[in-house]
Amino acid sequence: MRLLQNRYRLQLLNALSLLLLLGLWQFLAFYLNSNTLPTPAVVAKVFWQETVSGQLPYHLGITLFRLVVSFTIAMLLGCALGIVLGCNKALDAFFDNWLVIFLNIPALVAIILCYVWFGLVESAAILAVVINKLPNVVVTVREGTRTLDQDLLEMARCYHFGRRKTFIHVVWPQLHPFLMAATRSGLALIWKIILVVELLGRSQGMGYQLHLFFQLFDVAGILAYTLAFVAVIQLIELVILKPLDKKAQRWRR
Amino acid sequence: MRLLQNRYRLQLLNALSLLLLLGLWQFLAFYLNSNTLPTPAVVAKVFWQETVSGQLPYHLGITLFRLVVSFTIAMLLGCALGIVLGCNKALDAFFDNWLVIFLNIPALVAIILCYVWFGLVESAAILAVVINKLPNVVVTVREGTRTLDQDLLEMARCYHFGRRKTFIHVVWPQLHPFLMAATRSGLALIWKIILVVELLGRSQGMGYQLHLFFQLFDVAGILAYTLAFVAVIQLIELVILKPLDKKAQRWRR
Amino acid sequence: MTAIAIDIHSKTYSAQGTAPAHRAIANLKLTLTSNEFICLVGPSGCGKTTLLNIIAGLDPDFKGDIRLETGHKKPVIGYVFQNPRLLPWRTVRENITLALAGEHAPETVDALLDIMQLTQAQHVYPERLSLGMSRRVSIIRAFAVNPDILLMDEPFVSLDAPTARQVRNLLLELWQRRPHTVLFVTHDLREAIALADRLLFLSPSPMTVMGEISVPIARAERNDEAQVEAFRQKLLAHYPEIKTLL
Amino acid sequence: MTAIAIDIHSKTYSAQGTAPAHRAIANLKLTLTSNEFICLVGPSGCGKTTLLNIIAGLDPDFKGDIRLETGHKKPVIGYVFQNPRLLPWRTVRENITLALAGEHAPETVDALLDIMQLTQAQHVYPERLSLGMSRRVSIIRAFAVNPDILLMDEPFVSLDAPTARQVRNLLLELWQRRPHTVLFVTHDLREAIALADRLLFLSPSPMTVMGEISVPIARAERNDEAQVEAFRQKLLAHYPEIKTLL
Amino acid sequence: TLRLGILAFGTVAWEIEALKQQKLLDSAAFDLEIHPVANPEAGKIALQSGAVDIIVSDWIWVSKLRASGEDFTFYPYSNTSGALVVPENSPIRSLKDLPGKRLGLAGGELDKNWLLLQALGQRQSLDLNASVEKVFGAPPILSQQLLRQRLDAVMTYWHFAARLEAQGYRQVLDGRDIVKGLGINEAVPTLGYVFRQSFGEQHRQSINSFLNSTRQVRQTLCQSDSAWQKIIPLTQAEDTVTQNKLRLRYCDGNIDSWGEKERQAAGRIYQLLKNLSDNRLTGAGSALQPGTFWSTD
Ligand SMILES: Nc1ncnc2c1ncn2[C@@H]1O[C@H](COP(=O)(O)OP(=O)(O)OP(=O)(O)O)[C@@H](O)[C@H]1O
Ligand SMILES: Nc1ncnc2c1ncn2[C@@H]1O[C@H](COP(=O)(O)OP(=O)(O)OP(=O)(O)O)[C@@H](O)[C@H]1O
Ligand SMILES: [Mg+2]
Ligand SMILES: [Mg+2]
Repeated sequence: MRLLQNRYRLQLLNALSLLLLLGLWQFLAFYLNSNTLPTPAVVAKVFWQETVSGQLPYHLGITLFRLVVSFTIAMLLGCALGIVLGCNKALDAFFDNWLVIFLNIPALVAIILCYVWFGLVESAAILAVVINKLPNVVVTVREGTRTLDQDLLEMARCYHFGRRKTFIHVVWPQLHPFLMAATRSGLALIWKIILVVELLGRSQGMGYQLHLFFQLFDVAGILAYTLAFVAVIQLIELVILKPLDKKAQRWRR
Repeated sequence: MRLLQNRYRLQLLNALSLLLLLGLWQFLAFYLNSNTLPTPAVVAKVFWQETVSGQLPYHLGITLFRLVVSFTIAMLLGCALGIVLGCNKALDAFFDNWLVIFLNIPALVAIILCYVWFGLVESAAILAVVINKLPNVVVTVREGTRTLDQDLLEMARCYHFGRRKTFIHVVWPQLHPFLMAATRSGLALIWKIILVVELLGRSQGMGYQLHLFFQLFDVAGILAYTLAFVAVIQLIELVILKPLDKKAQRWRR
Repeated sequence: MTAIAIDIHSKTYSAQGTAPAHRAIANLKLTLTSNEFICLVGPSGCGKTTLLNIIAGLDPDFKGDIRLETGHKKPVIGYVFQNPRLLPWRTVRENITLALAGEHAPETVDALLDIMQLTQAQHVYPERLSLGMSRRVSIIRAFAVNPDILLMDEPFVSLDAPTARQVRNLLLELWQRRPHTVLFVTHDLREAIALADRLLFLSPSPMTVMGEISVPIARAERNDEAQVEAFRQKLLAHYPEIKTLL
Repeated sequence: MTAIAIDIHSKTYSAQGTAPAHRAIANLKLTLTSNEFICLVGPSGCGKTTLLNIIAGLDPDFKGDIRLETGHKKPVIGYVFQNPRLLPWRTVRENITLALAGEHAPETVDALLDIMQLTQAQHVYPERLSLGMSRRVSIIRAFAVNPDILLMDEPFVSLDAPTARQVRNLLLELWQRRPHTVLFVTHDLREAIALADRLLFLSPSPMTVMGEISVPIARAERNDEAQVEAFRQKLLAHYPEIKTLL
Repeated sequence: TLRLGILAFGTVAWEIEALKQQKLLDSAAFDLEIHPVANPEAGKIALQSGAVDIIVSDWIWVSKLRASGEDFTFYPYSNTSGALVVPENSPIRSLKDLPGKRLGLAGGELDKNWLLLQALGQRQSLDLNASVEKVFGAPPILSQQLLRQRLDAVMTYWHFAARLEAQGYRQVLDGRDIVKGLGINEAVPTLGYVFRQSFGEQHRQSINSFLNSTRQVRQTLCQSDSAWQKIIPLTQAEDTVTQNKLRLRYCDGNIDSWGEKERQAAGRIYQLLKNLSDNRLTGAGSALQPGTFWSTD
């Protein structure tokens, strides 16, 4: 009973917060009364028009495709590298410099070089995103790997768990919070990067479209597209990340 | 003795990796022989010229100043918010939406709106960076807070540690790896963002300068500035982060 | 000067996922007079740790009432947890002094470290200690705060016989020098008899008091193994209701 | 069918920060014949856990040599760690079955869970267990792998007397049914006498063997408290060199 | 085929659309493949990566690249240039009124108009670089800031300037005025088609034919209202005032003559910019590189 009520309360709070944000926005827009901050209603209208015209779904779809591909590659590679570096001091010493350098190469530089070398093709765009995102994942996962519980690893060794079992049952659950952090901030980072990537070398996608709006200073358009993206991420959050979180945390008292 | 040798070995590896990277670069540049990838020597020359002319130190200094200010604000605020959200389910439910939204507002949008509302001034630039970075820190620290050891917190409560002591001696050390991850990827993120911020509305700084180079497609200039920045970050890494890491990890067996 | 009145109607751990709800304590009524030394004996998993947590105020989620009647406002509690619960990133000494409020005499800590043979290890991080050493640190921490209520959850396991003896004597000495209420969980009946004013025998979950026996041996004679053994044999023979626990 | 030849010249934990280097074991020579049951008794912090870790192959950083002479290639080791070391994100049953290589009979696990009174808790996550319950899980895990070498680091603390008795009997039964070498660390001399073929008394750090005594009581008579007590008294009286340990 | 990288709503796009509307593409001596790009830099990347053959850019950049060994070449497309825009009632009437004012500048400190403006200032013994409060920024933000009266004037690209004009803002002077002020009377192109010389030589026929068609279609767009009506959606302007202003400025930029005189004028401007920017804009080349300009014959 109480638990149920509790859950309802949390959901209520969740809905409330959205409402409050909308209210704030409406108030601000009303108060400023400038085309630099259109009201929610105006944005919703633009959103609707763009959706009906098929423009928004088209560009959103393309950007999401790029996001999914590059996110997957970056996470898989990043986890592998992060774990290896976290476990092996020699490799870590060797690649630490590279990591810092790649971490701090401006998005712009990586993108330009990728495009110029590999041509304005889809794979170059995705590679550019991966290069930007990968070092972040590596750094986070490496940090996580360094905190692994030695007692449990010893136990696994003693009982001959082997690599696969050790990874799945001992290492992975401990890395979970770090992976969650990397995922959440990673989606956001990729989204920031992908916009620049599309801006500089693709003829479709949200970044391309947002730039057009920016040239015309069409804030309503920008916000409508932003909202669409945020909604998708919110959906991912609700359908994938939250349940994952819940499942991974259910052992906690 | 063995430990010492070990340390030398690691440092050697470290130096080796830099050399290898340089070699790779030289080889690639030589092989491609295109003005899109100048050789290290050319970049070094540009670096030297820009340093002597005072341009590079000037712009680098300004960007670093912005970086430090916005990083400090974002980390402090982010930690506070992250810890609060990680501890308090109701607040978390309330602000979760906001977090997802702010996390996924494109850098561009935040920057434009900041500039438009607050004018092309320094504080607007810094605010824009903070808005972009803050949600990342919050998400990471929140993840860390959720994994806090309940046994130790109970111990602290039982012995009346009080808020301050609990925070310093029980919570902080457990958050350390998450903070390190947030710091490392945070510096990189801010660097990515600040470039856009400076590009869109500042009259000095690395972003402004890189944009000039970019318009002229002067890759050597871009790389020279990038290297300068990477060197600074590497210095921060060596002088601040590594020692911090070491100090925070020295209790591990 | 602390009397404790415990009246727990029920303590239930709520269901979670596949795990069913678990009623750990049911109708547990208990009064501890000031400065009493109580030993709790009960089967593994019956709810002893749960009870100590409730008394320490760490677990407010139960039905019932705990009253701590102290002279001054807030009783100081020393709790030797079942696991040492040391901060791994603080040295042994820091772990102890952190528990002490503000001002404290370093000599007391020094003396305790000395008795527990940890003077050498005082600036070492807990990861470098053996389990028995960690336990000793956790005992020092509880003693050092000068508690009004001392909760000890199987404190002397992992200690070798001579050390355990020594710590037992130290505990009694401290208790006699500055009286306070002690709740002591143990599975070792001999230890319980050697220490307690009163033995409480607890039933398996949901836990409740099955039997209550005062130890009639004078404090001075507690060190005599023979007397303790004799009383133990008597217990084993004459109390059918607690037979299953012994 | 596993004999163990231990010859540790020295085991030193290296210095780190303020903590000095610590020589934990020095010149420890020891031969265990096949299927021997050995109890290790020594002061807290002397190096017992260190020794077990070395034998289990978890700590290769020592000077000396450990030879495990087994019929087949790699001896299976069951290790009851001093702390339960359960995976908190796996249920009780998963924690046990994970240690079993590939195919295993669920009935064995069922039977062990039943004896340890954990059938009810088998699908629960370890955070919901009491410490004694966790320890029992860790014991089941070690028994379930059918070890050639069984290392037990104070396995029965936190168990109530009846349960401990039961588990002790189970251990002996398993040992007699399928002989294997057992190294058993305990601080309880009575327990040691009731279980061991041979008692090893260990010195404080750096650890070395101080005394070695075979227990002359027939296996059938080990359950007789009086006999055990008698032998214990004899030990206390007649072995001055190990006096300090008892 | 010619692969053309153009801004989605740029003036080249207007012309291509007009070509389509007038069904001139089917009969043309060239095949066109359009690649929309989001901004000029994206165009440069596309050209260098080989994704497109032709983009629109400026000749200084071409000369700079030629100096570094590339073989890009340039054919003029438009004379339109940026302009200095102020609010209607602003006290700023000429260069002399600028010192002490907050001036928004698109394109950064190496922007050609800004460099030339400084040269013009020097002739009137004004050190604009020191006396003006410069605010560099992205053009859309600058326009916005001017609208919100956070800037006193902006020096911006022509289409942003035209949109501001349509909202009642006043153009003080434009790029051509500045060049004239510096004593160069010839109209020098600002933008043009850029492609590899080797590519041009291989496809001389189709390129020349393409250049021809677009020149003609521009005439139609400027002369025929019906042709103009058809491409209005591409102007991205809602109101006729803005549309007309854009058309006016667009047609103003028409290239009337492109001969030796103009090329020499370009050479002079190049030297000017080279000195003004301290070589930064022009790169290593000591003079305008030969072959920078594509000759149709
Ligand atoms: N956090 C929890 N959530 C759910 N059930 C719990 C939790 N903690 C303990 N329990 C259950 O409550 C009962 C009592 O646990 P408790 O730890 O108090 O036992 P105990 O008497 O201290 O046992 P031991 O002697 O083994 O330490 C056990 O059956 C256990 O499974
Ligand atoms: N990781 C480590 N680093 C440094 N020193 C250690 C480490 N582990 C143990 N020691 C030291 O080695 C000695 C032996 O430790 P060990 O854990 O083997 O003792 P033990 O005999 O198992 O004691 P107990 O009965 O208390 O568990 C102790 O003095 C301890 O301080
Ligand atoms: Mg307990
Ligand atoms: Mg030990």
